[in-house]
Amino acid sequence: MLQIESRSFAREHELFACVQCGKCTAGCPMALKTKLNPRQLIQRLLVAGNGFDLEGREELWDCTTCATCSTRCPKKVNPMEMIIGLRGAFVEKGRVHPNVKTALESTFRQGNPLTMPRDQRGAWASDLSLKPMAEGTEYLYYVGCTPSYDPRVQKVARSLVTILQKAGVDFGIMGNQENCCGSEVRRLGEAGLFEMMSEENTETFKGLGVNKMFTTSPHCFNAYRNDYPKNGMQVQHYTQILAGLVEGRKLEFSGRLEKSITYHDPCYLGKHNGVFDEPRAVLAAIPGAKLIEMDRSRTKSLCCEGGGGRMWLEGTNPGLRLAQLRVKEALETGAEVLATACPFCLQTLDEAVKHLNAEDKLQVMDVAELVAQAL
Amino acid sequence: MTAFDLLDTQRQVPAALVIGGGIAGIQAALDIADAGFQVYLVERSPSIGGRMSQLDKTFPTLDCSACILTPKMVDAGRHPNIQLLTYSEVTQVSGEAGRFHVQIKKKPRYVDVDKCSGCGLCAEACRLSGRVTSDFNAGMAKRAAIYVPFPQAVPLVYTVDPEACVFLTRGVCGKTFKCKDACTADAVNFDQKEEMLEVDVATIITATGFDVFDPTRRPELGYGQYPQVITTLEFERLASASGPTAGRISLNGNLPKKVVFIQCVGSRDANIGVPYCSRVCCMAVAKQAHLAHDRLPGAEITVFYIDIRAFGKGFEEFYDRVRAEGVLYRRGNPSEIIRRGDRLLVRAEDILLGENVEVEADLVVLAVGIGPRQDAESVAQMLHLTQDVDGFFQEDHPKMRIVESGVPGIYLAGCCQGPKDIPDTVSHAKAAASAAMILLARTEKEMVPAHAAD
Amino acid sequence: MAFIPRVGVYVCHCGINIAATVDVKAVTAFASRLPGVVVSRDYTYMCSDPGQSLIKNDIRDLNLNRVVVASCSPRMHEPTFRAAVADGGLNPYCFEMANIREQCSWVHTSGAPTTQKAMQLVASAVAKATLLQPLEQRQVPTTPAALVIGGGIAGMQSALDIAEAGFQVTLVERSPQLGGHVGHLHRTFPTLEVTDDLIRPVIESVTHHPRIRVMTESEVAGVGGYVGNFLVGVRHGQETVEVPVGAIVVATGFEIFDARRKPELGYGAYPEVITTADFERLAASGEIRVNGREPKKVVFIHCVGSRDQAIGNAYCSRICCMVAAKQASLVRERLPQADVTVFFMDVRAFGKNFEEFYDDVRKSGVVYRRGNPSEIIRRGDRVVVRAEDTLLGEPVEAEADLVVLAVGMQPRADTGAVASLLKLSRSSDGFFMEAHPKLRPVDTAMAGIFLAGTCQGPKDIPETISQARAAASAAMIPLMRGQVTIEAATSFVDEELCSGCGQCASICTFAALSLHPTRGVMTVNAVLCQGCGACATACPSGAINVKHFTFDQVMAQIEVLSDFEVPSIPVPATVETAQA
Amino acid sequence: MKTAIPVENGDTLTAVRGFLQKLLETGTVEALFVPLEVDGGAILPALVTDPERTRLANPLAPVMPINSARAVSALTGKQAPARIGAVLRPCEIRALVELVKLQQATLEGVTLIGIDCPGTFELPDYVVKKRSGGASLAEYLAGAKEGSEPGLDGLQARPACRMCLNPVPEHSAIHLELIGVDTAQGIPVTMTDEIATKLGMTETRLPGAEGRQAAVDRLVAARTQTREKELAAIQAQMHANGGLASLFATCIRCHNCMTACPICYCKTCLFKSASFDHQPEHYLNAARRKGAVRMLSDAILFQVTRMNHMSASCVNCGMCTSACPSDIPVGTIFSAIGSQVQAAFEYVPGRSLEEPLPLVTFRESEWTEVGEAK
Repeated sequence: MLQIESRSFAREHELFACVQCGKCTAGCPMALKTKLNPRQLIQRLLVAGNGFDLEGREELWDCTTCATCSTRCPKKVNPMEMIIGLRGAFVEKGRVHPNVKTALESTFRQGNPLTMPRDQRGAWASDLSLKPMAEGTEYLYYVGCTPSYDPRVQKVARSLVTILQKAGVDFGIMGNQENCCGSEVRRLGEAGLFEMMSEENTETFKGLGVNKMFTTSPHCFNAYRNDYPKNGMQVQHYTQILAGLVEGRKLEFSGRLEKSITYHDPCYLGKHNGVFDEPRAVLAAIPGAKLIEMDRSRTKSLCCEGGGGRMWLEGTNPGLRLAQLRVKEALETGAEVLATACPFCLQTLDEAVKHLNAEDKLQVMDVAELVAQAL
Repeated sequence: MTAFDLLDTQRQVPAALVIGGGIAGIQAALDIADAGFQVYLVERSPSIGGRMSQLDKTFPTLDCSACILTPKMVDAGRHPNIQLLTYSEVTQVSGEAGRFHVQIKKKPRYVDVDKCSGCGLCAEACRLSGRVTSDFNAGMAKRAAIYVPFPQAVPLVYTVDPEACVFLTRGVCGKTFKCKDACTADAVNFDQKEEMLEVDVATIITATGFDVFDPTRRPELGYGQYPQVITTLEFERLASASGPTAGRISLNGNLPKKVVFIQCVGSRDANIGVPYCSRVCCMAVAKQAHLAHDRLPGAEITVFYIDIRAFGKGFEEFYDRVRAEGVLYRRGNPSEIIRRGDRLLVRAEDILLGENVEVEADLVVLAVGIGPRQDAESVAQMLHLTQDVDGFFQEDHPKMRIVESGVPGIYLAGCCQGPKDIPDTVSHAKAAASAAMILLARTEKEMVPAHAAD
Repeated sequence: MAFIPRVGVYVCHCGINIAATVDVKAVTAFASRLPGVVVSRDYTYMCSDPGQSLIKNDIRDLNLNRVVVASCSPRMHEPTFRAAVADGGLNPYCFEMANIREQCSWVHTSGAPTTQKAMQLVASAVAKATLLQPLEQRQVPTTPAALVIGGGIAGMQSALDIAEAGFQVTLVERSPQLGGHVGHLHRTFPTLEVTDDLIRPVIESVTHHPRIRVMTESEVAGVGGYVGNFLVGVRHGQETVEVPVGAIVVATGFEIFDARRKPELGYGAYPEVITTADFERLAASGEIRVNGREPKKVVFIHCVGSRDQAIGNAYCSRICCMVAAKQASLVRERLPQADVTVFFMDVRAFGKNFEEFYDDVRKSGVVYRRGNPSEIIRRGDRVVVRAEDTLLGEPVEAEADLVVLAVGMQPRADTGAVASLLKLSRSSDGFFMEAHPKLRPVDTAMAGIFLAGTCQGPKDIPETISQARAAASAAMIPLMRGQVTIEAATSFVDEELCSGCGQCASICTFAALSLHPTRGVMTVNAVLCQGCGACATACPSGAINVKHFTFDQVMAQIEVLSDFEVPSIPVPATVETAQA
Repeated sequence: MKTAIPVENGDTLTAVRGFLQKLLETGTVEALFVPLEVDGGAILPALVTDPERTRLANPLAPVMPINSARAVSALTGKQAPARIGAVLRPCEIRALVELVKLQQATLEGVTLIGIDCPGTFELPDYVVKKRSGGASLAEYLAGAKEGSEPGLDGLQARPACRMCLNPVPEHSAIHLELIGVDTAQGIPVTMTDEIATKLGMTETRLPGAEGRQAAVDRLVAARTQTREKELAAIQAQMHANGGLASLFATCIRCHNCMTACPICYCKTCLFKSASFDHQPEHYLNAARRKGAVRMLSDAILFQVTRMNHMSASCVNCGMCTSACPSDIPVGTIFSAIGSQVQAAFEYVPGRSLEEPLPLVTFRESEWTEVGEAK
């Protein structure tokens, strides 16, 4: 038994506004391969009286929080938040997958969900002599957990640093002082821990005099922009910074990149935050680069399955990977490079390319890496 | 009304102004004129007729829209008590109920309406013949820079499109004007200037109509991206015998085999600011699904919907009939349209099955909703009308005073007050005419003693 | 002196509309050789002023007595040319039109057969023209008063508009008071205004209006006359008064569906099951109680007596969705602890602010479940609504202390009687039928009689008011004009041929034909006759003809076009074989 | 009430005459329409007011000089001038019902006296046989008792009778039974109680009544077969080369069929009106167009128009066939067409006064397969 008070839950999430049109489920990438059906779940909650048993609803953990459902909804219902809320009931009872438990514990203790030591967080930049963030520095570069620890994604952070330095952007980093943003914690349903981290981080930023920041990951970007209490701080994704540089002609390309590129919109950048044009503008500015669009792009971009805590969970139908579908779509365009701008996307798509033995045809690259190559 | 039935010229009668020459404006004008009052019917475009003239058939009787509308247009055009002011706009209104003073701008047609007989030689001769996009055909056909919007136009007089005409945009059009040379009536006149007209009226009826929803505001439905995705308005032109395909429902010459209709595009969608129901789309789709079934033998026709609002007289029966013909209704609002190979896939949940479905389509028709006119705000300012939250003109009371605008003497007719189907529009327009006629009758009474004293 | 036709034929090019596919010159030359034709001319635009002058001059100079114009459909320009002919000094009915555009040039490709067809059409028109007779149109003055039947919101609104415009109105209501169904409502959707506040001022204005005569407890007993001059008998008790009026507005309203006709829903059997009409009274009483208790579980059921072919009501009643939504929201407001569930098939929230209201009702906590309940059974001290939740694909049994059936509208039981009294027709749903479902929603086939409100079909209050005012507008037109024009091309009876069988009267939509009480033949009321010609086709003896379309005139036209009356005699078999 | 007319010495006809006389004598009717037999065999439909004259009456003679519905129409018009009794055959009653609906006759004040009709013969044949001492009534009635097809010294009944499915009258206030009963013993009669009281007749059951229905069924069954065969043959001819035109190839446009038809009620037929007085040029022009034109013209148009006007009401009495000098099976052709029209509108002519004539009613949903089906 995993009983919740469905009446108050439905009211809190405004589920009564639902008109049962099915747009959420129809757009849901996971509904294709698992039992997840947000529309029906809402109806079940509405008709349950005051008690609803979540027992056996493992499909709740399939949600990638890609936000297709909430953007499509004509009645301003947010099924994604409903699912996150329902996960909370599992977390409260400690009824979660061991991997999730580990990730949550690691975040609490080490400031990252990757079970990496807190005092190694700034190590990636030890050779770069970057300025520590302090009062008066224009931007905080919030690196994020994966770019800090993951060797593949570290390359993205390093590329970005190269670009920004070349363009003369004034920024600082927090090194070991940097703490996880809590985005995944929140989406795994651990609202309490997220609350704590949010308060802690906000305090730290205040202490360092941060007015503007940018992030490597759209997930961190989204957390600071939308999940944290509004505090007047300007939050951007790095592609927005780069687009600003391109527009202001502050970025000089000395090289060329004679490659056809197709761009994959990360959910947290695109659907969540409407950042569609900036990454494309940056890619288009690279001399020699030829942009090809996949059919499913922008608001229709197919989720890579990396969000919503899914980096720690297999889901109920691990046999079929959305990232692989996505790579196939990219291959169909004939592009040589599948570009993206999200550490999670980078990882899942990279793995999918390997799984499909397509390394010789398609290369998965971050926008920052591509730009850095052409400087 | 016949030609022998002319008005008693001795009678001094007050006048009404009707703004908008769609079916609402035409009906209101006809009622008032038939009762013996003068009417100025002002229409912005070159012809009266409005949205109804673009439709192929009307639900639920499948009457040909042009066949039932054209006689009304002709009646309005030749009515001795109606002064048609097409290609004209109201620019200023002052005064109050019983005595409004109105300024009307007559835009230059560059064609002398008294000389033009509508023969079409000019359009044939025009350098841009077949190269200018036809708004009337929802952008699906081409015309010349000198044009009549459609063959049944009233008045049947040509107009030079100032946005397209080579002479008007560039200052020269070869050595001689092709259109001018072709005209045997010497009607083309590029020296025409804008004219201002001032009239006094006792009452004003606003019948400015609606704009259809722009579906690119829901980009996931692929309108503008996939040529196979069209709107219901475009479908009307495709289905129309006088349309760009002469009634063949075809795309690039191919007859679609799988047609999907999607309802509530730009209606009942609070997320993009159109929370209201557009009232006509369910039946428009039912009618179009029937036409598709009729004209595309063997085609699979699917309609995706949330609720079927078949509420009017004979509507439910028509909906029953369309289903019985084999049109498949599936409950579910599609979330997106994607391309797979050369086919489109409409992705939806069939809610009644509780399953996600991907329905192949070679024609997708989006049932676009009805919205206020783009310039509703400026019209509202000019007439001191209020707008409701959705942008339509606000009636004085939602139940009891649905044609009164809140400004005494100014009445609302048709879709400018909110979405309506044709019979509801006609009723509303006649109701506005009734209200206006009461005021006109009173005004006339007040006029009589003044003249008796002369 | 014998009449010798002198026909002028005028063939129009219509720019290139006709001339591009028809050899106009050839048609003109052909026409000049037709019997009776004195002159034949062509012109680019016959409807233009110079074109019309050609005709006028010829009438004067060549002494023409019949004119044929070969151009477009008569719909547009017949009045133009009739006026021109009249200007030239001829009776306007001495004119005939050959439609060589819509019926020829627009529908055929260029070539000899198209020109030949145009010639045939012209010859046909000439054949008719030589037989045309002059006719006179008449004007009849109208009685400046109106009758409104029904004292509900529709009737009152119509009466008020007509009276406000300055005409006398007699308002006939069968019951002792005005107000109709709306008078029994508690609040209205979507604004939740108290209905009494809306309707009371209207009743006041009607009752005290100097030009409105209210006759309650009265009924229309008989109607005679025609548009502009009806004579209506109104019965009040034993007495019948005669009311002369120029126009009649029918606003007789509707009846509520009797939920007992769906016995499986238990209305009448279970006190817990009530209708939306009952609910209005319950809500107005101030307390929502069933069996002395406040209900904890309330269920609404849509489409009771609507969209139900099983009981013969295929149509949607248009208002029940919103009535149920309004009542559900009232329950939420008054009984915040109660569960409210609505069973529906489609929620038809189509009016202004309806969808928004429906959104609010759901947000207030009302649960909408899609499914049309099949039956209601008793279980203990509650009833159980058995349905399928089609959104879940599961059968459900919803317990309830109170079930409200959203009952539909249906035509009044006496609709048939009123229809035969006023000669109105009814549509398949049983309501009165309008003249055209799209463009003439308040007119009937009877000139001068108009429909307002729910007697024509289900409507909500604003739609009813809209239509009531529309009917008022239509009714005012003949009153304001002060006269009506009588169609000249009416039917007439040849009493020598008429056997008085009455077939013509059976099919006449306008009630223009009746059996002469002594002569045993049919007679035509020329004021009522609209010249449609249905009677002429029904008469086996050919005793009825329509002026301007007489048997001989039409036969003359047909004979030119076709030889159907001449059976073919086979040519010798050898030739036939050769042809085959 | 079920009662019976007693028959003495097996003389059925005299018993019937006595009954008719009583109708007049008791004032049940003021005048009686009934066929009289004169000149040794000629049958003369007549209106009788003198009770004595009923001694000439012979409603049992198996001939039908006219369809008497026309006569009743003439006698009643829009309002009957007196209480009239009319002795009629089933097909005459059905035709009369149609004429009432066409406002050409009324049943107000009319007492219908219906007699079973086992079948009739062509008038000239009957008169010849009768005058030569043949045509025995007893034999005819004996055949009726068996429910077998009647014969007249080797002659067959009229084609229409051999196809008749309605040998028993409806709508009659007084009904005399002949089929399946032994009329030599007595004639079973059904009548209203009111008339029975006036006539002083009481409830009577004759022996052997149980055999009646079987006899009627037998007769109808045999005729159904004949009818189907005959109609099929006509249909085949109509759809063969030449079609309707060849069926009417021998028509001499004498209009006899129209004159004999009880339903053709027009004062003056359209085809005899000025509208069909064509100018001489008309014929020449037509001939020029077609190469040749049939004279007299308009024969087919006449037949088709008549079909159009009355096939819905055709009661299959076959008077037209009997009247045709060219031996065209007019009645069978009209039956073939009429049965289809009547089936299409679910209309049975003569069945009910309440059933409206199909061509003067309009229901939007009817006959969609012919009109705009979509």
